[in-house]
Amino acid sequence: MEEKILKKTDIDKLYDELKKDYNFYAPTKVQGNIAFEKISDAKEIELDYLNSKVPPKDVLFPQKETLFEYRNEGKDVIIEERKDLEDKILIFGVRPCDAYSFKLLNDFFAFGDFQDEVFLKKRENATIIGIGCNSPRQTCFCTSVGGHPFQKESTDVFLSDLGDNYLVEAVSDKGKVLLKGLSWLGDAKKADLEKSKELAKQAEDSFTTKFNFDLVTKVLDENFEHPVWEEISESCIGCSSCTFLCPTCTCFDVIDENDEYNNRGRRIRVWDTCQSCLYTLETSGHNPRPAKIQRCRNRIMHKFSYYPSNYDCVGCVGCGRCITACPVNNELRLIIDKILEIEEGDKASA
Amino acid sequence: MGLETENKEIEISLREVARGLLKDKKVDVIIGYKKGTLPLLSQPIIIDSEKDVDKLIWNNLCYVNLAKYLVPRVPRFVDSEKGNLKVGVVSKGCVGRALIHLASENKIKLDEIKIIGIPCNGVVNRQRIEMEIGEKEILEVSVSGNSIIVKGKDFEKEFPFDEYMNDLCKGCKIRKPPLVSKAPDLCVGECEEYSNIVDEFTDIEEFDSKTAEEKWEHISEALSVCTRCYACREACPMCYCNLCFVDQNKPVWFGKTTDLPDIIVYHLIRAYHMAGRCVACGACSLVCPMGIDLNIINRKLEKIVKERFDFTSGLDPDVLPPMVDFKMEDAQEFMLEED
Amino acid sequence: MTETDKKIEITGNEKPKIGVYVCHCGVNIGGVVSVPDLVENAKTLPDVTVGREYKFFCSDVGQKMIKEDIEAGLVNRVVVAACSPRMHEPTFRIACQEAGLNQFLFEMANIREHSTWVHMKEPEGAYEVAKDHIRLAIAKARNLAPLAVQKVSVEPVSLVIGAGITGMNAAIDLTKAGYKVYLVDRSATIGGHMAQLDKTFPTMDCSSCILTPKMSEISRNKDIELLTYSEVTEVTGYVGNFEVTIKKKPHYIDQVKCNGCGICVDACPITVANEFDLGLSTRKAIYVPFPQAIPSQYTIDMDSCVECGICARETVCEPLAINYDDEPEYIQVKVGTIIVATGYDEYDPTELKQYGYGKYPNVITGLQMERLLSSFGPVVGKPVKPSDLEAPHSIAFLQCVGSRNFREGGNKYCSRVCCMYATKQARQYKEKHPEADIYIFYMDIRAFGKGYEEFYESAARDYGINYVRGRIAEVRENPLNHNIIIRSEDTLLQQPIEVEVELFVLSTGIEPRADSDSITNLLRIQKSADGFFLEAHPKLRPVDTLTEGIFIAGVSQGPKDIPDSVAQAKGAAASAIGLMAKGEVEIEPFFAVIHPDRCSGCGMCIQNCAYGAIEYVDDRRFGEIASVNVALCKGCGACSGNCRSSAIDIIGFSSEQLNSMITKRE
Amino acid sequence: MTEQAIEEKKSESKEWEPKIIAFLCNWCSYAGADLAGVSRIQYPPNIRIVRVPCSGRINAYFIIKSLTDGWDGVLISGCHPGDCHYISGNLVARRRFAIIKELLEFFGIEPGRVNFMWASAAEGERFAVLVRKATEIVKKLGPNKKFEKKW
Repeated sequence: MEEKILKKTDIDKLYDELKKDYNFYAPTKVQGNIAFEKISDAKEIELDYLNSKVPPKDVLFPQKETLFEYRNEGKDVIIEERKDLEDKILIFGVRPCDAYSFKLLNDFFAFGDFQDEVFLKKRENATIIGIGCNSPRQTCFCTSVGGHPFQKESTDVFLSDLGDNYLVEAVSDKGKVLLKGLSWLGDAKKADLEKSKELAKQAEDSFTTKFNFDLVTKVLDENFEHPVWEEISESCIGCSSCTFLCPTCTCFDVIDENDEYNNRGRRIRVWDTCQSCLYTLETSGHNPRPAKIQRCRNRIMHKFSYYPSNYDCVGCVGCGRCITACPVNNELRLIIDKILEIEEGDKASA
Repeated sequence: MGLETENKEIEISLREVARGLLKDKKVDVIIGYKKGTLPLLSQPIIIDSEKDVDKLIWNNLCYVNLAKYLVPRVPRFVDSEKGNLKVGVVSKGCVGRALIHLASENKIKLDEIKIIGIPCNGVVNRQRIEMEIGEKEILEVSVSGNSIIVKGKDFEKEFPFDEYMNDLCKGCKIRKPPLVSKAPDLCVGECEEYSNIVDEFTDIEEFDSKTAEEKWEHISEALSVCTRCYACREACPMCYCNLCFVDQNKPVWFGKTTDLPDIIVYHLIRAYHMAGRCVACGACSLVCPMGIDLNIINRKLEKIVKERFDFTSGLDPDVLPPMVDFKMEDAQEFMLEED
Repeated sequence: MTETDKKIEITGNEKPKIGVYVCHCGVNIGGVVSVPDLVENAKTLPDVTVGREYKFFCSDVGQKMIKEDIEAGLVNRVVVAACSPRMHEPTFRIACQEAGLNQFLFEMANIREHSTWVHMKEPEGAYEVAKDHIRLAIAKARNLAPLAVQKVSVEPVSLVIGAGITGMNAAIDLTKAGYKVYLVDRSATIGGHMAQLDKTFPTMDCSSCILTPKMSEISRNKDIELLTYSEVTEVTGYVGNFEVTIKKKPHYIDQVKCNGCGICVDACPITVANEFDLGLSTRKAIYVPFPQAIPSQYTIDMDSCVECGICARETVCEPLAINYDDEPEYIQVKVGTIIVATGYDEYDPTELKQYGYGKYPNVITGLQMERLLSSFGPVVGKPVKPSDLEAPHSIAFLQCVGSRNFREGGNKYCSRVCCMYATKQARQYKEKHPEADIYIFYMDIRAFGKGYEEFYESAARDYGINYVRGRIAEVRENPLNHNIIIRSEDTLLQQPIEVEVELFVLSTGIEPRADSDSITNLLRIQKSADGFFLEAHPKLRPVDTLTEGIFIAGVSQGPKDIPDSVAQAKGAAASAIGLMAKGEVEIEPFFAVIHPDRCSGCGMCIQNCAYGAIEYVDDRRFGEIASVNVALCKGCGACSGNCRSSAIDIIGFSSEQLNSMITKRE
Repeated sequence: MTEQAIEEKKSESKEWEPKIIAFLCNWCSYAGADLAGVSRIQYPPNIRIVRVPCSGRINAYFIIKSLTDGWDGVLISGCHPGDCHYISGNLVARRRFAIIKELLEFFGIEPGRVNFMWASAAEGERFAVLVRKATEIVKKLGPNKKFEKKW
């Protein structure tokens, strides 16, 4: 059987076994916030969490990442590629929305001719163990963007919290191989599967936020220029918390750091954000998105219009982080409502 | 009197003042707060007609420093024909101070605004409450008597307001916007004339007494989670530079990464830039998505400028801020001298 | 080949080719560190195309080496590692210019003053410092950009502060060359200290006989605007264009109405000590400083006047010239050059209690003796003992009072005039009283001027003046007759000596003006350790200051006698004339510049600028931002030091240049 | 002894010497340093001098950049108050220095890492004395590692 049972008390056993082969990342408390960190003790794992503050995307696409290093030797520059890309990574306890974000990230980093080797290598070597959401938050809306609190896409193994135990399901071939190695796991009973389904149903029904994203995309495509954008961007202070905590935002800046003292340097990338005025500033001094209105619009358009047209899926996983993070409460649900009001207004006038 | 009733009374008189201002065309628009969609938040709102006045609220969740929306002005504050509109700003003490200080930096013209004074009783330290509740969803927050009551799906918790107030509010001496003697028409609502603000810095003195290593450790740990999203900068009414020093590339002064030294340098220099300018609104901490508490740095700045230059920011637009002023007899005990 | 043909076009964008020239400076540098090693090390650094060493790069041959490299296209940035740029920066800049390279593509590494001279005993450390300074200079050189020299016109007017013998001579020389002069003195008359002197050494010509013709020449000279009883209160601007505010203090007497009858002086009931005679005589509250004073104007000394109103009566002052409510007047003038000749104060020996000055009546200072000897002094040239106004039969002089004193209370330097004036005064007295016993107690007799040694020789030989080498051990007063009993050791005879004299003259030295700070603050010039004004270079630029267009002369620069003061006056005048004759002066184009796209208009720089050189402008693209008025900017950088956005920068010390130096730690 | 051991021994016996960057104003302190040179007053070879027009030119960025770039100490010297060639450059600078100094200490940077002093063009001796003192202070603190980036 593909379905297994993991006793909650056996988590440390699982960890001890897997840490031998993997860099084991799990949700853990860092300065009061849940974050995905490489842990050194099973006790650090906090599986009973709502969701992490910073999404687990930073395991594969960290905020600051060295792409390569270089050394000056005489007049030559010697490039040193990264050696740690072959390391096997395990990301444990990822929420379905965040797990799904890895697909979206992959879409981006493998798009067209530009294959981002650093990300793709790491993704290839990463195994993701997802965990279903028994009680989604009021700010969650994954069901509206094609997700589900028990969606297994992009995970290799999927856990359901049944109370004392986890139901463990292998999702991918990678997952199957992993589970095969854990022969000590008990087999799941039918009741366990039923219970899991029950929980999934309960969770799905608990969603309070629902909207039709097809319609959103359509309205956006038709209303690039619309007074509503002014309204939407009005209270935004451009703090970019929404983009920094977003599991699907991929923008980065590339910087060379030179260590003249030691005759070496490195090329690094750090997260960037379209909410910053400088993001689109061109060398000439021209800035195509000089005001908040364009920048706020870009974030919404990118997620709900450009992503669908480029990758054929919504660029949002419905995790609700941007909703809770916005310090001025200019949150996505309100923005979507305002956008949909355009459509209703059009209908009414028609 | 409990906070609840106090806030209600403030709210009623705020609406009354706002209504009057709009009715008498004393202002064109008013920026204030409205109820948020999340239990621990409020939302800035701009209204321009009397009918919207009842959307204005006042409670202990009104964090945002509204001065931010005037530098630069949001589009609704500028009329294509009339130019700059007269803006009424719902102001607690620190918002009023920010507006007045910004006037001294030529970023705001005081005759283009009206300060609607609110006697603020402090805002809730939302990050601290969130952290304390931990991995449970907060669904409802109310302030009653002297406590903050936080409710969720299967829990209810009470926090004493005095303790769970934002740290900067705790010792706040300027709860109402300051009156500016030269601009008597500037303020309506509850404002106050301040002179010779006395402040004690026992909290900072305690930190100051630590060893360099202890301080470094404390600061490093507190800042280590910084993601450099610059939300603190964007929320700060004083951070209006066209080009922040962290974004400069000719020359590149400092690293842009999340390596600890780079993070610390960012916060160190931002603090330096706030000397004599910080109005202690705490917006930087309250907006931090990682919940970093920058208040201690802001308090230190207050202490430095108060003790060295006897300056309190945002009280009088005509008093030169310490960084552009000097006195022959300024203290220089830190200069190296021969033994 | 013409100048334009030779010009090497540098836009600042081409790849830098840096030439590094390390100077041995004889053994000053080469004797401490290995110059060849420094050159080799420099050559390994990026963009360095040429590295050379030479004994003296400042010499013609050295300069030629640099020029040849420039002309051959080998280098487009020059770094000379040698002495302080304050010494030879101009030299090398001109050399670059002559070879066709913009002079601002030059940078100097100071490896002499800042390395080999201060780390002589640690050659290893000195080498490291020199190596680093060269690397830092190369880093800056890489970021240098060609600049155009700014030329400003020079107002053909000069301000001379102080109208003693130095200031007067400078003023006369300036007018001889055709320039207008404002001659300012804070006292009511010109003439300075020299007017108080009787005769001058070694020629024994009478001071007044040589001074008063000069004074009247000044008053007659139409090109000199004489501003006595006036003080300079503010100086702004820069070389060629100083704006000077002068305060004319009130005389309380309408000088137009006053007919100079002098009845008021007789009528005035207030009598005070006469400072011109150093308290040896009295004057009234309404007075003329001395009979030959120029201008001959009456002044009421308001500190002493009680406004009794007697002098204002028509019976006393017929033209009704008295005005107690007289107010100071401020005038503003624009001048191209300034000469400072503010002179000195006599050392006050009161603090040297052991000599009894101020305690025993018959102890006086050298300048007081001068007044006693003066034919228009308080005793018409017949010195007397203050105790009984009788002519003394014996006089002792003590040298080096307040000079050459390394202990507390005194000055370390030699005042350079006391040996000679004591000798002169002794001779003068001896001429009239050949019977008198005269002793001069000295450490060394310094008679270095033309005719001085002969003068001193003759004093001892022909006049029988007793020169006693030795410091005085004890001075006390004979209570019976106020005579002064002096105990000393004659170190030549190696025996103790005790003499009783009737007058004891302390040969007091020269001190900087007690309020000379007001001048340094006003003019932004410096003082040297002794408190006298600092010259730009002790040997080569003795009358220049570090502020271009301002010169110093006379005793304000350091103790000197009349011939030396006059020589300096002429030197300073010639330097000022040199600047004005050209009509324009080149100034370094090191100004503040604004990057308008970075400026957010916070106005901090406007407040920080001491010169009001920054103002708001409404920029079409960037709104209200700061703008620099280059004519007023001095390039100090107080603005840039505060700019959060690095929106304001200083050419020549730009953020990028300084940053590039900071990053070149190793 | 192996060659490596000899090498180690050598480096042990050689005392660590700090490298201090010194920003000197052109009119007073740079001239004062020149005077120290002319007078042959000896001070330890630990400072590297950068000439700036005035202490007012010194932006806090220079100070902190020097620290992040690994200089063991920063020394800043200007004209005495009242003597500034540019009237008030050193006075506006003094306020900036006071604030940056307090903040650096607040952030846990050792108090002696950054030193400020006044020295006039006539004070070659004072310049040397204070450089000696600053060098001693920094030497006692040891290498500046706090801002060192992990590579």
